[in-house]
Amino acid sequence: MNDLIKKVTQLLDDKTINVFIGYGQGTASRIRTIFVKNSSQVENLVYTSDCTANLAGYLLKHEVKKIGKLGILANDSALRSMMQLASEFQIKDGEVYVLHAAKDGSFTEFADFQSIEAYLVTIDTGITSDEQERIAKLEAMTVKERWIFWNKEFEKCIKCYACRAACPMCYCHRCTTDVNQPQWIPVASHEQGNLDYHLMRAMHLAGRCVNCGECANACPMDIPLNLLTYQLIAPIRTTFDATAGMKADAVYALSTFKPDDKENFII
Amino acid sequence: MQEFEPKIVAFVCNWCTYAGADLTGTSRIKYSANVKIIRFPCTGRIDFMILMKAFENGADGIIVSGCHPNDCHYSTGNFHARRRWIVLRNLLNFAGIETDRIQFSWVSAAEGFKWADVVNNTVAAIKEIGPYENYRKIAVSTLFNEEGASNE
Amino acid sequence: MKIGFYPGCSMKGGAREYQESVSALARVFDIELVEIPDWNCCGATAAHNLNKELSLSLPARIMALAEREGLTDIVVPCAACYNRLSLVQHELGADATLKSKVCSIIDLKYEGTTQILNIIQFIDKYITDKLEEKVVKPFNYNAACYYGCLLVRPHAILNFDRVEDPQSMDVLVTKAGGNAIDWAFKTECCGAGMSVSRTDTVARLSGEIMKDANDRKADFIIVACPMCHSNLDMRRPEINKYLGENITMPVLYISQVLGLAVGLDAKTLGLNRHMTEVIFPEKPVKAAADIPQKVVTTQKMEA
Amino acid sequence: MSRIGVFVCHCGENISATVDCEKVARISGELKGVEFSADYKYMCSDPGQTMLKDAIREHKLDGVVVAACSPRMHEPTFRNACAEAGLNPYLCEMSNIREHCSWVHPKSDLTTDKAESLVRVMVEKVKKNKALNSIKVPVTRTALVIGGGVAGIQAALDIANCGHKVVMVEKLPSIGGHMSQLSETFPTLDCSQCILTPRMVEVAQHPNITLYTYAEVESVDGFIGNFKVKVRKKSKSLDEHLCTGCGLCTTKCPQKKIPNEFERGLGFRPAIYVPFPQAVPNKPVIDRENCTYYIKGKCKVCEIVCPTKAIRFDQEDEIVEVDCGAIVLATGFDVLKPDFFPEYGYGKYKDVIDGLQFERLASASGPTQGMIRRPSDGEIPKKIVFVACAGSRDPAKGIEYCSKICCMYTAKHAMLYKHKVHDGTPYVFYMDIRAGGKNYEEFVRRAIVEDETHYVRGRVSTIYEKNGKLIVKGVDTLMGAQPVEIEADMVVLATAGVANKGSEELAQTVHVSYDAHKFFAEAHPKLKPVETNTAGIFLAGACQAPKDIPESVAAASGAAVKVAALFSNDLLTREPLIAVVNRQAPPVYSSCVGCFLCQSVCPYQAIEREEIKNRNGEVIRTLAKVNEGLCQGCGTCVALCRTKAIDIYGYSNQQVYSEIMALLND
Repeated sequence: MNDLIKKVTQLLDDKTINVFIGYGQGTASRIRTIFVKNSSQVENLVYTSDCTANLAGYLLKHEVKKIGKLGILANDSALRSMMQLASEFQIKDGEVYVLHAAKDGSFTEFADFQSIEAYLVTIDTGITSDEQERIAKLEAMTVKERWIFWNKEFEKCIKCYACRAACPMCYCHRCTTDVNQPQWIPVASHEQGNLDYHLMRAMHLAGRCVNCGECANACPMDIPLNLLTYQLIAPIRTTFDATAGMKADAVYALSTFKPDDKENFII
Repeated sequence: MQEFEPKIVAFVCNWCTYAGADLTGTSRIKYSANVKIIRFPCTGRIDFMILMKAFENGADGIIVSGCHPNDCHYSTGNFHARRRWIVLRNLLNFAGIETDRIQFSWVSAAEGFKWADVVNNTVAAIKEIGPYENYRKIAVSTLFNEEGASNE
Repeated sequence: MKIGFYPGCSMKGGAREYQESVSALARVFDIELVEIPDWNCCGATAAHNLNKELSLSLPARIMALAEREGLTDIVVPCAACYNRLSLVQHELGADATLKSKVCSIIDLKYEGTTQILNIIQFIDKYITDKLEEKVVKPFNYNAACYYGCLLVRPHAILNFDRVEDPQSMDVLVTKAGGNAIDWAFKTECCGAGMSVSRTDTVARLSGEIMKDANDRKADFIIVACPMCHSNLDMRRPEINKYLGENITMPVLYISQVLGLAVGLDAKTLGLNRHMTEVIFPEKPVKAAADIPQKVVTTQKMEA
Repeated sequence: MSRIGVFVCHCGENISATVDCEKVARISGELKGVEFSADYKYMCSDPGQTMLKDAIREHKLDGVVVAACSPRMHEPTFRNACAEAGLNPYLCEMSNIREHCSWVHPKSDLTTDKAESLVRVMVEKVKKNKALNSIKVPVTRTALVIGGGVAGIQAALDIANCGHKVVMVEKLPSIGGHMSQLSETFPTLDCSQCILTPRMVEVAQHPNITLYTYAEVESVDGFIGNFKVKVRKKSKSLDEHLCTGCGLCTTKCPQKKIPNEFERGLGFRPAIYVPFPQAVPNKPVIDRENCTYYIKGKCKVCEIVCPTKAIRFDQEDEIVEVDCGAIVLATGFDVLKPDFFPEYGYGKYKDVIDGLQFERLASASGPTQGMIRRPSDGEIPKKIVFVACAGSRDPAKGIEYCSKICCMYTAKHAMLYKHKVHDGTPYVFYMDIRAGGKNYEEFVRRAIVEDETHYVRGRVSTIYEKNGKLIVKGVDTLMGAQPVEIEADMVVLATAGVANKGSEELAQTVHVSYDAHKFFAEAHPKLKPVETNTAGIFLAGACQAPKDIPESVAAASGAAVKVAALFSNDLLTREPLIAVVNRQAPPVYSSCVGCFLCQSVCPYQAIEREEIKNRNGEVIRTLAKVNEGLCQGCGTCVALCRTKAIDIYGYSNQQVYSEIMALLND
């Protein structure tokens, strides 16, 4: 922890960065994201086992970007998000100072994307066994049962778009939900619009989602949104041999193809 | 009681399947009138949202068809489309949408007979499955009146 | 270092010297060969003509037993056994349904994770690096390396060496101080399984092989398969009768050649067990000019 | 409020037999936004079109739907008619009520209902149609021809003779390609050099052709009509203007034992050399890798003997920029490398050679002055074996395709051999004889009958040397799969034709696609054989697939016509049905977020990066932009774009959405 404070103080003092995105103490026992702009604020930084949020999403927020050079405390998910963002030309190598927070509480500096890529191949990028179980349970249902399950979930949706705001990959300036000519997605939060919205989001994240779980964490109605995109990770990996957020110059799985891609439903 | 006449919309590419359907016509092969075609330049142009809009607006079935692999007029549009369909079918199925109502096919400009078969088989299959009440219901917000609890 | 060892039937019978030499060689390089407990016949040349499931289950059981012992590599010196084990591993790897069926037949868990090594692969993986420093008595002879059919084919599955003109044994012989000659019958058929039933066919096929090696002034034929060995060695009287000659050239296993080079004695290597007596010609018996030189570099055609 | 006109065609009885056309017209007339509707016997006839034009003028129509046959048939007809009446042609759509309705359904209310809804769909679509103008792209009337073999030469001359400028780039020191290496050509047996060299000279002397030899294409930017190409002229270590081509330097060069590439290693050349006597240009280059001066720092014999002081040891590569409107790829092919055939001892035995080497042996200007002598000892081979399909049609070697030219040249080789070695015996091992072509089969017959070539149908398993002979072991499948052994003096392998070395890199530089075997891919295998998927880039010759000389020349002329057609106007006109990335006023600029996932889906490399800068010149946004010259309008990018920032004219999101609504909500 002292290392972190010392390092960030130094970075801010020698103007390597103008702001450092890290974790701080929120109200009650909650952890929140803080933006440390000078050394006097450095003491607000905390790092505990509760600090699991993927902070990479903030890198593209206009309000953060305009402060100047960014530094970030990145966990594994954040690193993957950054690689995916880099492959989509949203961040450049060397643009962001990256301090990696390992699961054991140690901090490592990553000088460039190459070293992040080298690290990422060593970690487990899969979803948790709990999530696997929930997906398997859903998959075991009949289509009609799943339909009922999801409708019940989507019925709760209040279209607050917290999921969209929390997702590091939802960085579009104008989301399809905001397009009204034509109005692809009904604005009101009733079942049809909710289904459209969530399936649209899942489809847009297919092959890009790094399974950080921020969408589900952010949902005030506790909709297990992450399962929609998580379920697609396995087929994309097995069918297309692609995993999101592993390489800064990766080609998006749905932007490419193999002439012999396998399917069994086209006649 | 009147027989159920499904509404089926076909999204096809201009160069292969549309031309193939033209050949079905010039060959005077008969098929069911339930299917109506919307023309696209390429299967690569067919946005997945279009399929969802079709179900919402009362389609009971959908046919998506284009050039066989390696025959795309634009050389690779159908390959990209195929990848998207693989993912989309996975997602829709997982979300509880009945993917057996969507028939994907490759029909070339020479396959007039195949087009008639695809249409007739799809119509027969959808007649078997019945109208897509479930999807239509959410469009009018009358869900869960009779289905009971979910399996959560 | 513990490595699984599958002897197969030959090595317990007609090719005892092959096992003796492999074991002796392994000892020199501090490698412990662990014979797979309760191993069974690989099915070899007969089973796959009779019963598909049997032909899959026999090798699968061997590999399953190795897996159970925690062995990651198995060395299979017999080329026929090596071929069967590799092919079955490939076939079951490609078909999950078949795999589970075979698992239920053998009543053992089979994953297909062990690496199957033929004798040359084994030497390459564990010995080659240290070979040259251990050579005390260079094998200073002209050697015709004979690969036979099962070691390199089918290439698409075994993916070992060049299928039409293999080189791996030649390289080993060279490292042992020998002169691997260029000859034409490296992968021709020796008659293999007809060793007992059609000795006339064996005499003809093996005869052509012997003749070419002899014409090209080889001192030894080097093999890596007990069947090749028995045909070339044991059927020598028939071969000589067919050729109308008296070729006395001995046939050695590659493990024996390396064993000799690292200073093991003839008895340890089982040289006394050969039918055709192993006599070492006095060197040099031939002028260098007589020996067909191996052209290592390919002809330069174009810049 | 729209003012749409609906015109329902009876097509004689083709439509009206099963569809109530009058009713369709009547019902359509009641649709919102439809100002006028009518039905007519033959809409495509003159009176039909006149009716359409009159109605447009009279009712001030701002959209037209013609319900008739397939748009693939008459869309251009009716769009032209609209244009003639002053309506933008892209405001006209067709409902296909013939092929997709009247012809495939029986006469019934349902069929008429379907026709009505097909019209309704198009009415709703037309409401969202936009007036579009054809795209005009300026054209630079210079063609770049890459490769100076017979295909490149033909294309260059054809284009130049149309009055257009041509820049030809050849990688080697001389043009001529593989054809200049050939001895005689099938099926006429005329001398290759005799027919080719005049054309090579013509290229060099043509006022419209600029020739860069010993040069390679470094980069290609731009698009059809407007390519910007960088060409690297490798240093020849020579002032070409001063050099008279006297050749003194080449005779005095102390390095004499460099394997001659032109002779395929069967002869030698010095370090300063002209590749062959008839080379164009006939001026030497210094091969720096083998030149004593460049290796050891001293020698300079050539500089000393040169009467015009033309040698330039310090000359550097030069980059030339070429502006051109079209590119013709004519980079030719190569043959398989020796290490492919360990079983044939190719590369191991000196007397196992490939077809091109045999060409040099048979050539009057070759290393043996046209005598067939074997490389090992110069003896005349009395028994020679030709192996066809050496590598070709062999999935195990990774070459599934037929190399096409080998059957013919193998027959030619056998003939040439027999003509030169009367008491010799030629054998040919073959799989099938593929002699499709004018006078080709007759030619092969002559080789078999008149020149007594022994054709053995079967493959060769192995070749080895024994007692100074090459033992060729094969099988004769027509004689009951009998093993055959031939003791030959020489073996010629008809090695597979493969893509030229570096073709993959060149394809990536030029931005064209290539197939699994690295041959360049045509836009359509039948109907666009000389076009590539990249507009303005064409293919000539064997860079596309193995081809013989007549085919290469025909393809080259075809490519030349395409170039000439492109150059026939100052402006290139294209259909405007292309994708477009939206642009909005600052500070929004566009809903494009610049993720560029669209870039790799585009089959035409039509998506570019546009940088939006602020007043200080700093880049504030990078947006996708569609190159109008390259986009072909497939719309694959449109479906991928998450923000709907890309749309496509003619099949826009609004149009498609309206169509679905209209189709399903009746």
